[in-house]
Amino acid sequence: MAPEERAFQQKIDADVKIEPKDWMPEGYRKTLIRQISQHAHSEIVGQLPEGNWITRAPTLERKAILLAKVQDEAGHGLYLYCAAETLGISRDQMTEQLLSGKAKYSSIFNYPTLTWADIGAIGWLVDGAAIMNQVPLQRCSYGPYARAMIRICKEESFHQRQGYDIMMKLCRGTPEQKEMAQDALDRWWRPALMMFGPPDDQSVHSAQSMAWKIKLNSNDELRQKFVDQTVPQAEYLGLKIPDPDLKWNEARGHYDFGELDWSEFYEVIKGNGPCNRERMEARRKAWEDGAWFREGLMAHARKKEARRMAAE
Amino acid sequence: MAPEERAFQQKIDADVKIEPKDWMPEGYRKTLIRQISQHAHSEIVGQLPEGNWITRAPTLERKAILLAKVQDEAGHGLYLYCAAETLGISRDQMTEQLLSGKAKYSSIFNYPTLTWADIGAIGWLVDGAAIMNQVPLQRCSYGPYARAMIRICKEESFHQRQGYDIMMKLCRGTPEQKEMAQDALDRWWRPALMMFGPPDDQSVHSAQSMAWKIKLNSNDELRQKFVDQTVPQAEYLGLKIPDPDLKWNEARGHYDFGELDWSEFYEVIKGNGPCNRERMEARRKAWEDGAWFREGLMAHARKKEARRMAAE
Amino acid sequence: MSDAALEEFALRMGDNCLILGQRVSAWCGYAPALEEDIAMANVALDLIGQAKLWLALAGALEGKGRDADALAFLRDARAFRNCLLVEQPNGDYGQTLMRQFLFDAWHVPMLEGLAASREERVAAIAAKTAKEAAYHRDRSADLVIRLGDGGEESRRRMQTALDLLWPFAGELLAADETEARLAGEGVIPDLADIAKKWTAFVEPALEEATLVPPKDAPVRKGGKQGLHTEALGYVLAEMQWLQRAYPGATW
Amino acid sequence: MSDAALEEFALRMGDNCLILGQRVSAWCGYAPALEEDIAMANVALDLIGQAKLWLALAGALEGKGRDADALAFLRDARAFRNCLLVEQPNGDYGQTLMRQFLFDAWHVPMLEGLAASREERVAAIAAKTAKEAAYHRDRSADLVIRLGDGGEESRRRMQTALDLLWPFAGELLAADETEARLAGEGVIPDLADIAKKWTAFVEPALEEATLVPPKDAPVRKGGKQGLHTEALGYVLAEMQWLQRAYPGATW
Repeated sequence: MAPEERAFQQKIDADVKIEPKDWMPEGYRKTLIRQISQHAHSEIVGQLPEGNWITRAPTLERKAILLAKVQDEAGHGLYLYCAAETLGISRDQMTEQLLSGKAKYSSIFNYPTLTWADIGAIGWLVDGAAIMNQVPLQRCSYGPYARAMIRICKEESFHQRQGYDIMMKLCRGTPEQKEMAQDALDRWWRPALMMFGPPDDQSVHSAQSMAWKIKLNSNDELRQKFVDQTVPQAEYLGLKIPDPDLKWNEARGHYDFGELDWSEFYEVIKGNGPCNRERMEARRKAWEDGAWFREGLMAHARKKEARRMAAE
Repeated sequence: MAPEERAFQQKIDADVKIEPKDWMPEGYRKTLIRQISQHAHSEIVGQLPEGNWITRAPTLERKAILLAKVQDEAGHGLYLYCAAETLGISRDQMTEQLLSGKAKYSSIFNYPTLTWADIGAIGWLVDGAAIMNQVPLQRCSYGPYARAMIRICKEESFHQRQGYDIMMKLCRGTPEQKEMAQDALDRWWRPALMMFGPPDDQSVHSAQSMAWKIKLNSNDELRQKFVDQTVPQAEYLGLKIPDPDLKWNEARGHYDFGELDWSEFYEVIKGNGPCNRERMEARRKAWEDGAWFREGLMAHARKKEARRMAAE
Repeated sequence: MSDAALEEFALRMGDNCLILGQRVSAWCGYAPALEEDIAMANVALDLIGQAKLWLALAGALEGKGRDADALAFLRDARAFRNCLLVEQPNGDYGQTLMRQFLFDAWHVPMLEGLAASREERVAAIAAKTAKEAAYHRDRSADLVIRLGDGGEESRRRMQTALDLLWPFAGELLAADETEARLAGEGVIPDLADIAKKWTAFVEPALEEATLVPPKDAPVRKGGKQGLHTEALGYVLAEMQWLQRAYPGATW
Repeated sequence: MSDAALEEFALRMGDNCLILGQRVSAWCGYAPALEEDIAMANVALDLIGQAKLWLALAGALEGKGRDADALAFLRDARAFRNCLLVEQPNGDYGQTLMRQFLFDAWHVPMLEGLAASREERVAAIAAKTAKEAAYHRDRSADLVIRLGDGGEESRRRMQTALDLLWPFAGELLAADETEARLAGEGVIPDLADIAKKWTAFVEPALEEATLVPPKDAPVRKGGKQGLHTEALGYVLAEMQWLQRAYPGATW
């Protein structure tokens, strides 16, 4: 290990944050760029499934809450792109990687929102799982990322409560509404558990990322934590978790739960999920349709600059 | 008058039909082209206000009836374009005149359909007025036009009954439905009366057209007939005609009715009606978006022809 | 024979016709030629007519007093059983034609097979509707061929349409448990057999159209089980609004 | 002061905000830049918030127990009182911005005038919302100027948007009987005065944007009296579907 690399690792071990101008190994930089931009892309694409219900929200209050939430997600995307930019990549480059399919985003957003209850389930389960993943990242070694996470986690926990509140209203509502809530849980439960990534024994990159403190817990550890937290919440709602193998294990002090079908996960990652094509098409269309707007603003800026120069 | 023109007029006076290959004065040809193509364009543009409710029709039966009606209108457009083509103008030329704004279509289609009752009102009043205009044209001097009219009138009277049936259902329905029916009558009554054209003393071209038997009744005469026919129908529905001056005139044996605001009529003709822009935009967009389709079919026909030639 | 399975099947047939009919009907007045306006209205009209027959049967089998209109206008998206293909947006006219072609190529052998159903009510509907379906199929195939083997732009558009819609065709061609059971009971034809007929019709037509199906495209499905794309909700909002806005009214 | 006139006016204010908010909210996730996604959500959010306040007032004045949600989700098109401008389709992003600009330029002086209303409830809503409206106005004007005086394509698009939307602005600026009466009673400002302020803001902005309003374009109006364009029905079908599909449910 070169001396600068040793010094770098010592800082990390001592919980000193790495800042943009500090020396860092190329692998650290690349891994972080991949991780942060993937996270940013997830916020951006994540606007779509929820945005799908903004125009159809059932009350003005719910419409406003959902609008604010989707707006927050765009905001998170913005912080995260900024954090990634400190590592030497531009937002346009990242956008291009997303649109070309080179960069990934969270697979969960490749599932459709079919009823209003899905908006509740996403807040409750998807934001819940996201927080579980993100809370430890507030202590991650890279300063800009850690700070972005602190801000994001605060808002996400708000979103989770709002999602749970939607579920609560449905579960205390008419039989049809309760059925809608159960149906949403049935569809989102497994994809939510998969948000923690493949089982530890199949997970790549993990050891190095842990040493670098840009990953702080194992996938299975976080998944277990999520299940333990969520099962009582479902019980409180009066909903049934769609897993026949789910039961409390007194000895472990945790819930046991059934095997997940990881082939589905890999199919979705490969691009064959229920909405991959629609999501990417929507983003590409937004980007292409907006080209004239971005170019128009740049043309104006150039004109203004030219006028300023001429006036000097 | 030249001998051929005299012979022409004698045929007309003797109720002998003029056929495409017969000699005819240029004015007769031009007037007919204008009148028939305007009628055809009206059928085409007329698809739009009613088409607006096909995807929102309240029952499968009503959806089917409305689809069939709009299909009939397209069919009428087709017969009429064919009739006009016998006078030496092509369908593409006529389409171009419509899209450039040079040719007119019936002003009535520049009013929006705002509720389902409008579909009833259009069938009852607009098709009713159209029939009133068209029935005499079955006897008009130009053969192809007269024959198209015979076919069209048969279908139109069917449409009128269906429209009246919609109104009947609404008037026998809930108070909200009845209110919807009255509202539609309130909005369509005056525009329907204007379908017969300006008052006789303001009407141009009439005398010559009457001599040529391509116009067989005066505007005011048909309008009066329409009012006399429609008032009892409205009474039967339990609806109130929105005209404080409307009353039975025992001496005349007709209904008296109030003055119409012809400035509105001329505004709509000028292009300033509630939907003129949308109607023309819709037609232009359909035409432009469909260019590749029409060109593709022609390209195929050329290829096929070339292959046939090569094989010979 | 299980009434529940048959009810489910009748819903699928009816919803396919209803949703495709609804999509197609949106072309009225907007098609690229007057003849196409007429043809599209005709397709929509026949499909809506068929939807009425199938949904009436489904309602009768359910036995809860729901008629075809109640099923069409008062169910939420998760209760719809149409395949994903028919709910896909109209796109350009090429996509509309390609969707129709892929559907019709299934619809015709399906109805022909159903005409021999042991279940009389099914056989009656199928016998009544097979001919009009064949007419539409011949028309959509003819247009796909002419536009594929047409000009450069029309070929490009038709190929794009095929790439887009091909993944949805598979759902029509593979039996789930319900369909396997009904096939076993002689109520519906074997879907494997329908798939063969579909391929035997589609392949040469595409070849003549100089169009190439995408390779290894994964099948997109779920509609038959009520797992739709996000497109369906919007179709229903528009279609059902009036019925729902005036509950209990007759029209 | 007539409660009916005030109720009517509150409906107009509320429906303008509601329908424009609904239109704008459809951009979420589809805007041409991330900053615009955020800004559009922000505009929509403020408008929906304002709609709640005005519609709640309208419902209270009506006195039949309808709250803001009942008014938003359970009225048919003919009962909506928004001006035609706000129901116009989003079009491209330039049309969305132009619609916003023409509306904001009216909304701000209107709210500023209403803040001085003799009717306390009106003054309170206006005072609470005028600042956010001014913020949105400055933003939409800034973008209209930059895109108008931008590149060739952006200028062309903004001019097209202006040509398209200009005829709808007049409806906002001319008082009908209801508004004339309320102005006479000191409840709302004189619309002739608002029109002057509108012009004083819009004209120099368009000039800076190098854009030219169409000449002699006839004013398109009717929305304030419930005579809408065909666009509104579709907006409502989508917006209201869920409420209507599950009558009486709480969410």
